[in-house]
Amino acid sequence: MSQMKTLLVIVTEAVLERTIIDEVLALGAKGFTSSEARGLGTHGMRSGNWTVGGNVRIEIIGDEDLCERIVATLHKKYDTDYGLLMFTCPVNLRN
Amino acid sequence: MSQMKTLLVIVTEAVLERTIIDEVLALGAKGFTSSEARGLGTHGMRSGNWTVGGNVRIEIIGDEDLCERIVATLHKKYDTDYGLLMFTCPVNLRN
Amino acid sequence: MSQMKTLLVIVTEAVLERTIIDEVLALGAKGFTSSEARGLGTHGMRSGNWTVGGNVRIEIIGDEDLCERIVATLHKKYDTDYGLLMFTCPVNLRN
Amino acid sequence: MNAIEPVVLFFLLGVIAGLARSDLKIPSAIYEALSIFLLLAIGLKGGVKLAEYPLGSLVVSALAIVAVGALIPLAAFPVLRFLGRMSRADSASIAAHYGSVSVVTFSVGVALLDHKAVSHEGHMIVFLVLLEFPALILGVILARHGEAGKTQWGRLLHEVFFGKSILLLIGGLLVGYIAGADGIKPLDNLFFDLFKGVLAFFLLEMGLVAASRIADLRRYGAFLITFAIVTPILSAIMGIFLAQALGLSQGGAFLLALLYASASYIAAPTAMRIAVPDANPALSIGASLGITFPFNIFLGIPLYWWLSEWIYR
Amino acid sequence: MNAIEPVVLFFLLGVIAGLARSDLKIPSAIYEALSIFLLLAIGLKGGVKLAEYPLGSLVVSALAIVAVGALIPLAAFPVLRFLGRMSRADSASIAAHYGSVSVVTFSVGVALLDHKAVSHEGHMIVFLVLLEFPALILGVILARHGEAGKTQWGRLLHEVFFGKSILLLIGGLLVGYIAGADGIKPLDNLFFDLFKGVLAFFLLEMGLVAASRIADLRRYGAFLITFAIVTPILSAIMGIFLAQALGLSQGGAFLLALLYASASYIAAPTAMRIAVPDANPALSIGASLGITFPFNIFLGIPLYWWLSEWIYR
Amino acid sequence: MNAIEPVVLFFLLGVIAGLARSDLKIPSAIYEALSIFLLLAIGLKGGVKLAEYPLGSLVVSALAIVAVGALIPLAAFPVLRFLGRMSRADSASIAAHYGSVSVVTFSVGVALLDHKAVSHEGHMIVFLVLLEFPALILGVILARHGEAGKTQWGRLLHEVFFGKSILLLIGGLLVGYIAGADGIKPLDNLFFDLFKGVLAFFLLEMGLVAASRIADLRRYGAFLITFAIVTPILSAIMGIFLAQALGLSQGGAFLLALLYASASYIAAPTAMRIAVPDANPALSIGASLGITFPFNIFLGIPLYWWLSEWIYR
Ligand SMILES: Nc1ncnc2c1ncn2[C@@H]1O[C@H](COP(=O)(O)O)[C@@H](O)[C@H]1O
Ligand SMILES: Nc1ncnc2c1ncn2[C@@H]1O[C@H](COP(=O)(O)O)[C@@H](O)[C@H]1O
Ligand SMILES: Nc1ncnc2c1ncn2[C@@H]1O[C@H](COP(=O)(O)O)[C@@H](O)[C@H]1O
Ligand code: NA
Ligand code: NA
Ligand code: NA
Repeated sequence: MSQMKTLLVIVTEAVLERTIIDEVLALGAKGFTSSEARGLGTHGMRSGNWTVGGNVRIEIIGDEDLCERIVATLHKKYDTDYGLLMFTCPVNLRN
Repeated sequence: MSQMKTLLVIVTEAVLERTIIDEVLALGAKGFTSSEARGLGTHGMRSGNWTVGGNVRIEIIGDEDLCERIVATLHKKYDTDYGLLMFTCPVNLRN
Repeated sequence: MSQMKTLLVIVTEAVLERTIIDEVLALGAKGFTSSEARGLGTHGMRSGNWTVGGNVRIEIIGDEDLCERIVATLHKKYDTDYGLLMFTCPVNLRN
Repeated sequence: MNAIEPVVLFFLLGVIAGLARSDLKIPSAIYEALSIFLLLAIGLKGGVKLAEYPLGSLVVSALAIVAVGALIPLAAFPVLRFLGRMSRADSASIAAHYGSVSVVTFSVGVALLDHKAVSHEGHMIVFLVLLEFPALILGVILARHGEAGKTQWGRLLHEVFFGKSILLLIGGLLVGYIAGADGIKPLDNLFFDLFKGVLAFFLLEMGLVAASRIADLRRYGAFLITFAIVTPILSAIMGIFLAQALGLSQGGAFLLALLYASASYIAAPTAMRIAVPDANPALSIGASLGITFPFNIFLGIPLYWWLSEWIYR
Repeated sequence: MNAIEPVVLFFLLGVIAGLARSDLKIPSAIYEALSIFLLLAIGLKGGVKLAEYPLGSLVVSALAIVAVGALIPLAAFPVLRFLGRMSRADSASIAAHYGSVSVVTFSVGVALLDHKAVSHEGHMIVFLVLLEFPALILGVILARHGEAGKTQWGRLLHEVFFGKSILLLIGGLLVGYIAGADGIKPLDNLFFDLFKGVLAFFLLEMGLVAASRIADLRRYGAFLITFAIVTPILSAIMGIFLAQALGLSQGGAFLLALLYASASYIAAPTAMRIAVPDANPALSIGASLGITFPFNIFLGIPLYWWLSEWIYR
Repeated sequence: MNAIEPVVLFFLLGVIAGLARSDLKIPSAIYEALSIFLLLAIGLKGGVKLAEYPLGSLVVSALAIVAVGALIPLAAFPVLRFLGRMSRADSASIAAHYGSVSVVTFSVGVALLDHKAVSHEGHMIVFLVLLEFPALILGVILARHGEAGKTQWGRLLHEVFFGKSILLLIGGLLVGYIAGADGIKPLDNLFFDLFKGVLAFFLLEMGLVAASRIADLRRYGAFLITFAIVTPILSAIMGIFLAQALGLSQGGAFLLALLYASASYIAAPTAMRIAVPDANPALSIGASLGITFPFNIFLGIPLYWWLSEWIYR
């Protein structure tokens, strides 16, 4: 009832939500949790309306391995041109 | 001004929000933070409208002990029949 | 492509969002991610409508140092009078 | 275009947008507000009309309509369980969805009658509300039959009466009844004049949602698809004959057919989620929203109308 | 039903749903949109009416109304502080809430006058806006009196003038004033015709919120409950006599009574949160929203109307 | 006030609130709902009008208007690239924004014509839709010219046709065309009567957004500011002369001027974000929303109207 897993958090532009989720599932993730967010980063303020677009915050729990693959893929394909932030952290999955 | 605590994150069906929060407070939690979420897991896509229902993401900061009790209770009562994800991670409470 | 950083999560009253973000950026943060939240704590239920006001959940990724400075400043200026929760946790920044 | 209301075109637009994976989406806050609006408006309209009738005269029709309506889940359950080889919980939950009604399908039917300038009994909305109860309660009984009494009846009844959809329908009904046509007049501009426009907007969203369900269809297999088309047709026929026996007008018969034929996707899913949590909601919502709802909107409504003309001529 | 507007039934529905712990909730985005709508619409209506009067003629009434209105927080503060034994900050914050006004209560009053076909002075809305200022400013002065000058007056004034509620009221007022009845005509369909329907929707939400506050009541004790009922009654009486002295019509007197009697729960909470952060917002919002608002809606409005009839006959 | 529509005052109110750092904000769900409403309503209106004309008669005008419209991005690109020394990607993206159109600016123009009781050709809305395509496609070609063919044309075309703004416009157009004025009549209360009120609400939000962009202006430098004012003026003049050559009415000429003069901030940003991701969206949105939009609303509209009067007299 307690397994060490990796939590990967991805913050990116809402316009990419479907694209990123498709990638993540194709790479083998078994699930995700996403929610609306706003933010500021190197790509400027993202305040979330039709005009400027907001961010989406996606959480994926999986093996370290899976998270590595996701990070590598997204980094290569989207990091230069889109607002994208990724961080990982070890967590205990409790069910 | 820095205390080691456990962060427990619960992702579950929005329809259960009030029920789960009542349980959590009854078990002794002093607070919680909740927000809307969407997601995919073993119980299928939860995209968040009246028809399909969304998820809620609940964060509780407390002692390891409390989090264990919450995990055990929710696991027993809701895990088989409802979408439910729980994970914990040690954090530093800063106030 | 993997750097140890500190994740600082601040949960506070939505009415303070702009004020806190101004402080955080003035102290040197390079970005933030924020989203709507509800919650309960020592300052009572914050359910998020015009009347009661909701919470905002702000995430900042930065050096430990920066996070310490933010925690100290916010603690001094806002902790007694406003709902405020801060916790930190080490994460791997992946881009 | 003869028997199809223009609002249905918005449903089609939504389906196309969804299938084409457009980035169009109706924010969920708006969807909820539209739902609240529709339920309140229907309740108000029914309440105002109800105030014009002697309540007592409805009792017999109401009892008959509820009793016959209860046959739908009772007949659907063994079909699902033995013909479809589904689990007890799933069979019961799906049966409850088909015994229950769809407020939006009903609204499209009312819009069609307005369009055709065909009148109908104002109290149909009362039957709409009443039909929710036997369906949901039978669903639980069927699911739990033979088990130790672990059903949380209190919580279920609470859910049925105070769940948002029934609460808004009954609440609107009472407000309309108490305030009467005159008292409601200042609200007409919002609740009645905008009704069809809001319905169009809502159908746009329903189309988007239905499209996302269509992809799941093959997973359910031919049995469930057939079930989701045959059940409404048989239920509708039953409704028209009952309406004739009760002396309703043709408009009323058409609407009763539609009530019987439609399957719930608001009240029933929430109530079943709590009362029969071991049922898989993807099956019941997929069938009712992915197949029965579009079937009723596009083919069922013209068909039931045609049947009612045929039987009533 | 004579002195109660049908829209009040929506408030009752909300209260019942809330107390019954229904899962009904108005999404907060909708609640905000409705608030913006109501404030803008009231401002526009006031602005259009204002354009028909010579502005100068209002100055004397306005000064008198503001001066007398300032007596409410000034009288409430010592009562709270010494009779209620509350902290200086809490006393000041609650006093400011009761000196300020409730736009929704005012709207229900206007709806009642429309319903009764009783006319009133169009510029009451100007007084509504003006009354916010002395209340909030006095609240801060009372809270800070005798302390080192650490009040952020700049930020407070900014908050009062550019806080969303005052900004929308004054903005609507100016737009209505500049554009005049003719210029606003294309907007009538949205802002005026739908006003009452939106108010009904809003009251539904207010009922849900008030119900969630009622549970807190016993925590405040008998003193605060008594305060929250007696203060509006006394303020209303003061309002009617002042209106008579200023030569307002009976409709105007009733509305002035309602302005004095109502307590803020939009502008004041936000302003006080920033200006007097050491006050406990649960107390002031609990009293104004959980007691005074429902009291005014259900009992106060008929009572003040009856008082105005009695004094004006 | 003569040539300015009252709805523009709401834009001004939004700008003031934004510059004053008011806490007023329109929830994003509401903003999206208003956008959907405006696009659908415009499409419906266009479709209904279109059903009254023989479609064939439009082909020549449409071709001419699209061909001349394509000159805008083609001319803007070298100016941005060589005079403004901007990157290829940025130049192409900005050029596409200015070749594309602003539905809200167009709506304010239509509101002005209504206000002045000046008629116009109903099919202008068709041109609005058509003008999106060359602009966006040219944007991509200009950005990619001389590069290996890594453009995802499929995805771009999908984005253009099924992106929410074009989809709603075309969808509304088709529904209006199929249902005709009679079929749409039950929806008039929502989509047509409320149009101006919703536009006012929307402009309030646009003002808030534009204010937040104004702060960025100095970062873009004098070149981009000049570009964002001169481009619409030249485009508008081109539009009026073309309209005269095509035999459009003065109202039509004014609207064509406005279409050419306006820059997109809904369809283009999303499409360019996907097709030319290496362009900096802050530049194109800043120019179109922070400068060109307010310029058109406040100064451009009266100017183009005056030009059309002058050329058509
Ligand atoms: N230092 C940071 N802390 C927290 N969130 C960040 C940080 N930097 C960027 N973000 C988030 O990541 C998104 C994309 O970042 P960027 O690619 O830097 O624009 C931003 O819009 C923020 O929501
Ligand atoms: N691997 C995962 N990573 C992140 N979130 C997940 C994952 N699996 C499930 N979830 C979330 O937990 C909810 C319930 O999960 P389940 O019970 O598996 O359906 C889902 O709707 C998701 O929001
Ligand atoms: N133990 C806790 N766990 C999670 N969130 C909390 C906890 N305590 C407080 N919070 C959040 O922090 C906000 C402010 O807390 P407080 O200052 O204690 O009222 C609350 O409204 C909650 O959203
Ligand atoms: Na049924
Ligand atoms: Na008052
Ligand atoms: Na253009």
